[in-house]
Amino acid sequence: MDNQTILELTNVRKVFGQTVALDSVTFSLRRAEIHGLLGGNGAGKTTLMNILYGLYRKDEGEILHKGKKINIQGPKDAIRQGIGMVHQHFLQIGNFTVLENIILGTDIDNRYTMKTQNEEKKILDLCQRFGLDVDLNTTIDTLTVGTRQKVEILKALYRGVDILILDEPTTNLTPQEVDALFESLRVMVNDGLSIVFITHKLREVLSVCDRITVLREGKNITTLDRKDASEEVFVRAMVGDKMDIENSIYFATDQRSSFVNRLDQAAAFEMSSVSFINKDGIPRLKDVSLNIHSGEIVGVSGVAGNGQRELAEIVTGVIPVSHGKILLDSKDITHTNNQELFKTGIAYIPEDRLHDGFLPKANVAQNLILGHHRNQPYSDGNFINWKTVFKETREQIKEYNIKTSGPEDVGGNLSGGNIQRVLIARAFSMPSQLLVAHNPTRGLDIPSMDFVYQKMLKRREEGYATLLISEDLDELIRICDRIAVIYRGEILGILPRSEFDKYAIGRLMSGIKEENPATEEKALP
Amino acid sequence: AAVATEAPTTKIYKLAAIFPGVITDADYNTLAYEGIVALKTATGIETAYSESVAVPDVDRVMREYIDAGFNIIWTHGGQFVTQTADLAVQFPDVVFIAEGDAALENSPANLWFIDRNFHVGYYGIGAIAARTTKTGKIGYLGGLTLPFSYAEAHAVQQAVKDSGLDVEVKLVWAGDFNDPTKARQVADALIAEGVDVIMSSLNLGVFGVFESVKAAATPVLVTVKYTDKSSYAPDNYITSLIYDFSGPLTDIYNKVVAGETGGYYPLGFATGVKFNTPLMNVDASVISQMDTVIADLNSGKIEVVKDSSEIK
Amino acid sequence: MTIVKKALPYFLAVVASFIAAGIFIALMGFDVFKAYSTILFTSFRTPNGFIQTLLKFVPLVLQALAFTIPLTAGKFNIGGEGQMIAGGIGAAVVGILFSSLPAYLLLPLVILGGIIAGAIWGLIPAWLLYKFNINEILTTVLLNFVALALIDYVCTGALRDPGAGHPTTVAIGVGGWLPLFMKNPPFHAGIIIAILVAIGVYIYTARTTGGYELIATGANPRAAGVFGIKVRRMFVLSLLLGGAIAGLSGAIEVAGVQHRLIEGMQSNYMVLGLIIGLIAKGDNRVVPFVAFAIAILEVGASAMQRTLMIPVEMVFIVEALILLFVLLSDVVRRK
Amino acid sequence: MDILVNFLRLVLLSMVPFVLAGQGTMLGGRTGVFNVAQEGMMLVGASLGFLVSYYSGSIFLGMVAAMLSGALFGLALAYFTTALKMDQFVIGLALFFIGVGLSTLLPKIIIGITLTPPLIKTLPNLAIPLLSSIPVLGPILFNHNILVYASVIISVGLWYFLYRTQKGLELRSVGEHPMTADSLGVNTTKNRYWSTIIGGALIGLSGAYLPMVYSGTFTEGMVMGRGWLAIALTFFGGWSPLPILFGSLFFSAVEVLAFRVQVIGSFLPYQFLQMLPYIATIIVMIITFKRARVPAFLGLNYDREKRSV
Ligand SMILES: Nc1ncnc2c1ncn2[C@@H]1O[C@H](COP(=O)(O)OP(=O)(O)OP(=O)(O)O)[C@@H](O)[C@H]1O
Ligand SMILES: Nc1ncnc2c1ncn2[C@@H]1O[C@H](COP(=O)(O)OP(=O)(O)OP(=O)(O)O)[C@@H](O)[C@H]1O
Ligand SMILES: [Mg+2]
Ligand SMILES: [Mg+2]
Repeated sequence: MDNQTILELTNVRKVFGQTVALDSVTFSLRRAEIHGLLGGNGAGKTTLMNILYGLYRKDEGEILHKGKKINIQGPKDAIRQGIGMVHQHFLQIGNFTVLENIILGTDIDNRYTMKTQNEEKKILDLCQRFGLDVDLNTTIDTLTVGTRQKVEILKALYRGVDILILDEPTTNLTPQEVDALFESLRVMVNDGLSIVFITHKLREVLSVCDRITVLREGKNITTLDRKDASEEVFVRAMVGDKMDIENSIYFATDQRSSFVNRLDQAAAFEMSSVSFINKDGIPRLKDVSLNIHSGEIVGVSGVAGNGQRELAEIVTGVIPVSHGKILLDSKDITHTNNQELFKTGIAYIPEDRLHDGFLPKANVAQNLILGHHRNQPYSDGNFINWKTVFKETREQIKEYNIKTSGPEDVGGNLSGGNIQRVLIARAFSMPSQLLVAHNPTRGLDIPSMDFVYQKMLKRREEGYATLLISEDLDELIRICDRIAVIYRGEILGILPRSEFDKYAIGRLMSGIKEENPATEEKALP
Repeated sequence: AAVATEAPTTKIYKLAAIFPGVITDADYNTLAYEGIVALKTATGIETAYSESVAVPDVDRVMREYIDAGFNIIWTHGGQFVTQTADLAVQFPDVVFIAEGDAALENSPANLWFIDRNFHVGYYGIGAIAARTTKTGKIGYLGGLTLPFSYAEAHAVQQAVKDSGLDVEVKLVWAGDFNDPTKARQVADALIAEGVDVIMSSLNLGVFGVFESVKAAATPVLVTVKYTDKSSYAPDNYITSLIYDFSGPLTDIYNKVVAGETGGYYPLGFATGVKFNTPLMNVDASVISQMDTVIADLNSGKIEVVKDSSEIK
Repeated sequence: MTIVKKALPYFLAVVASFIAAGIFIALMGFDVFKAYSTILFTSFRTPNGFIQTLLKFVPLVLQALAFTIPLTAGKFNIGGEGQMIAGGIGAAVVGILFSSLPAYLLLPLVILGGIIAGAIWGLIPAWLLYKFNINEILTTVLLNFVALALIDYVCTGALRDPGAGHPTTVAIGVGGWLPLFMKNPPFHAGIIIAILVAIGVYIYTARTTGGYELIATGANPRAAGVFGIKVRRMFVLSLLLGGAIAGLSGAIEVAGVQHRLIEGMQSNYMVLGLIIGLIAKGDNRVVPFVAFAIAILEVGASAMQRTLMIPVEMVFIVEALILLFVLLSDVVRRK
Repeated sequence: MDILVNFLRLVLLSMVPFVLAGQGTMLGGRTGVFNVAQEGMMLVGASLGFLVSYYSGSIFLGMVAAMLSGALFGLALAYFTTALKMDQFVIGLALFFIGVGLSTLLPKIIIGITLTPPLIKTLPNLAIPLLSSIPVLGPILFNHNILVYASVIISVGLWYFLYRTQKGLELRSVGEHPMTADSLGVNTTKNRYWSTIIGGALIGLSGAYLPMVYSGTFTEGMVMGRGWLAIALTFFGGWSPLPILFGSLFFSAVEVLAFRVQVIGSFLPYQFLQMLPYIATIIVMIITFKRARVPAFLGLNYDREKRSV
């Protein structure tokens, strides 16, 4: 151990029932470094950090803080040791204010009156120092995902941590927000903080981390300095030999030419001048027109919260259209309810998988037929044919590589990534004229993402339409025919594949319409 | 051995009693419990009882007793009448005792029907209240609008009329015989309306009435039912209509042993009902007038009309 | 083998609870073995005991289903009592008003009257939930009290039995009486209805698309709604069905047992129904079996009070202990 | 005027058990523990409170005993649901049964069967010097038994505690999202225990109010569904101290009014007057429905190493 090391975990082991989540894992963190923790779904990253943070109890192993053995029984102990954690799923109280969320659990100066001006001042200072700005008196529920991310980081900083764990902090962020986050992280490190940064995304790790540890299936594979390693090394370490990197879409460098233009095909889906005004009278979609041709994948790009969710829900009939017209296969579906739509040809992967897409209290089979439960062959409309459903479920568990004990397993037992696989299996298992996929690969590791891309391209080959709404621009560029950019509920532009350009799209995403493309381009670094 | 003990002529009787509430209620159920204890000491009969039997269970409990060899079944409460009579038809060898407020139409030959005749007692209560009130307002506080309750109220009205005094009778219902909280709330409302004598016809609810009269700013008197409750509110208590079941029960038992397995047994001031005497907190003149009233009731000079029609 | 494995902890739990309650009973100076043999065997020693257990089973299983069906959709129906009373009122009113009708008309009408009245009593909270999003626990509890006042009104109003010293209506027409399998003890056909309902509920929830939608709604209403299920309608439907079944239990009590409306006929069936539903973990398939076990217990425990003079309150305590230990067995199994 | 004074006095007198039991239910619920044993706990509070008052001759000791019994039930509820993670609803019902049984068993064992069960002196009115002599307001507000004052003070105190102190914020967080609270070092277990125990004590005390104010003695099953009603009124009050106070006040006002109307005489059968408070509560709920809120984690158990989806 060198004198720079402030924290060390040695030979940590953790078993959940049958699964060995961590098997003799060792991890060390130096002062003022950003340490990347890389690994596929279920590699044990979260488990390892939860142990450090006191949320899980380790079965074996030791934790050394500045060379001294420490005993962490719960988060309280971890906080006392200066450890803070930003969790993979936000841990925030929806109906509390930002301020209350941040100060919760800390000692307040005026604890019997709750006059919190001292605390507010401290937080505002932090906001300024690290370039995170939020309004302290708004309720969490009303915030965007990006802002909630900031609140999560502020919570840790407020506690004066010198070790900060970030568990997949970028999955919910747009490119701009990721950049801003990375900037903040750099400021923190310069302040002397040490950061553990968990992610699936190689590029992020390579751009921001000083050292990187790779976990696979509960074991550590390697720890390397960034400068000592290439992308290739990490890919191998992460995925093992299971993945065919040569033929993957994720790592494909240039496939653009192989795409055949589909604009000559009939439009499978037409949306003209559609608007949506929400319950509070606020317009969330304005005059949106969008066509998708048979065999086409149309992407929708935008900063989170610009109407993507409403767009997805309008198309799938979850919320009613305020104005405009929608045709599916030349049939007017403007006012068709979602029950009918699911019956007649729409499939949907919602963004918020736990809340909008999954039945944790129902079993895997019941989850797989949700929305298609009135369709053949699952049902004759009145009775469900469970024999068929179970047979299909078993096949899909195999095909989609869902880790579960079987069709009767309770949904709540599945891991996040496996829940996502269930949603994907559900969407692809039934033939559909239009698939609406909203952030379908969020939280998936690279092999799983690749699998989803293969599936989408297969649809494309078969001539079905797909609407892919994603905040991951790389993903859209990888597999879309066209990309529409949405900004404050309006489509600012639709680019064909030949004109895909990260910066051009980025500009549209921030609301700048391209008027003088040439000069703008030069202005960029 | 079984044959040897079986006396050839006298049948061995075993009595089982079924109570709607617990025997510790110091009220209707305690009376019954004391009744069987008295019967047991007097006659040596084997007895058993079940407490808190709900309406849906009474048929089953009676049958279980019959299965177990009991041959006098007494159900203590008006809610059990029809089921008891129904069962009596099915078990002609068992004697049943039921209680109610109006004679049954086709009473089986093996059923003793105790008619509680509450209205007779309430004529007396009404007579006392009418002679006692200073405000000219007396209140009848019942539990539910049952036929016997209306009969009691009519009897009170008759007594007031017979007394020739200008007294207004207020009629209110607590909605439950056993809820002291509600009873107190209704009694409070009565007192607020100027009533100074409350004639309660409740079971456990009566304790709420006591607390209400004790807390009242003006003097309010109260009459109650079933047992001697004078100790609860000695300064407000006039009397209680005491119902004693040990007398009637022993009577009926003796008749059964004598071979009379069924019949009609009315309660009255001569059988099982009496005032808790001496009357408290009333003028001596009231006491002496009441002696004549009771004598007239017993002699038949005053006939209390049993009118259970609704009072609006 | 697996069934034995699954049932073993429950069996041990019951044994443990009996031991615990037994200590209590012994401390109070009663004969524990006699007490338990009474509890366990009353239902099986005599035909009467068995039939009484079956009769008890009828309202218990119906009340439990009235709770578990809304529970499937994630709603808590604490209004089984009020719905049962409403059902009793509906059945009695029909049975009295049309008392001269022949059985083939009157009996179905009486049963239907109970079902509809119970359904209405379930529909009110359902509608308040649908329209105003008012918590169903609040409304179902309050409506129980309203029903209690209403039964008083009906039993002491125009339909009252003038001879009864208790809130009771006159008898319904003989045509409205449930047929008897046996006269002595009167073993009415309600058991058939209860079993049919239990099977029907099972088929509905486990086999039909509608039942699936109910389950999906209970599992995650938001997701169910996104995927085309009319969630709030499922809430309404589930409470409506629960109310109808509770109403049916009231109708059976009127048509099968009392032949009239009697206040108090609702007994403590609702609470027992809740307990049965919860022991069965809301699983409609398991409900009838648990209901039968509780019926044995109820019949046996009341016999225990009768034969051994063990205070009736002990019955409550024994039942609570069994419940606790059955749940504890889950905890032990989890470990 | 007199009539109004009298009416309002009676309303304050009547609201107390609902306020106390409602606040007790709310307090536990605010950490996610949904108590449904009120009916049984109130009965035990009534029974034990009465017995102890009687034998010790001190009504104060009776109140303490009632609170202890409620606290003990609260402890049991917390233990089974927090330590053993058993279903809250089932445990609540089991405790309810035990309470119902014990409440009648205790007097039976201790007192036995008597024709005249013992009576305690009910709570005296404590006129607050000066304040009670204010015309109109004095008799309405300042001449009551101690529990009337206590119920108001407890309600306001709970409001202050929950919304104006650090511990209150922590307590509320446990009922909204225990994992968040836990991850920030808030002791979820401790909060659940304390809130349920103190809530239980309040519920026990609310039961004791009945013999100590209304009847002077314990009668079988005297709570008569008021425990269930308290749960409904807690929902009515949106699981918040002050709305629960006002909700109970409103309910009692309608109840007292209905009794009053009955005495004066009305065209409505009295049963319909008796339904009035319940129906009025539902109607008010319809009018104010948007504000009613339930703690997000109400009725659910929290297990750190288990993901709660
Ligand atoms: N509440 C639970 N009860 C039982 N098992 C659980 C529970 N939660 C998680 N598991 C087990 O843990 C596994 C996944 O946990 P977790 O969500 O941490 O996985 P993960 O590695 O993050 O996977 P992913 O990347 O797919 O999200 C599941 O496969 C399941 O077997
Ligand atoms: N709460 C839990 N209960 C049971 N098993 C768990 C639990 N959490 C994690 N596991 C197990 O531990 C393994 C590692 O999970 P962990 O969440 O640490 O993975 P991860 O590397 O964070 O994956 P991801 O990238 O999906 O977040 C899982 O595959 C699972 O088997
Ligand atoms: Mg993770
Ligand atoms: Mg995960």
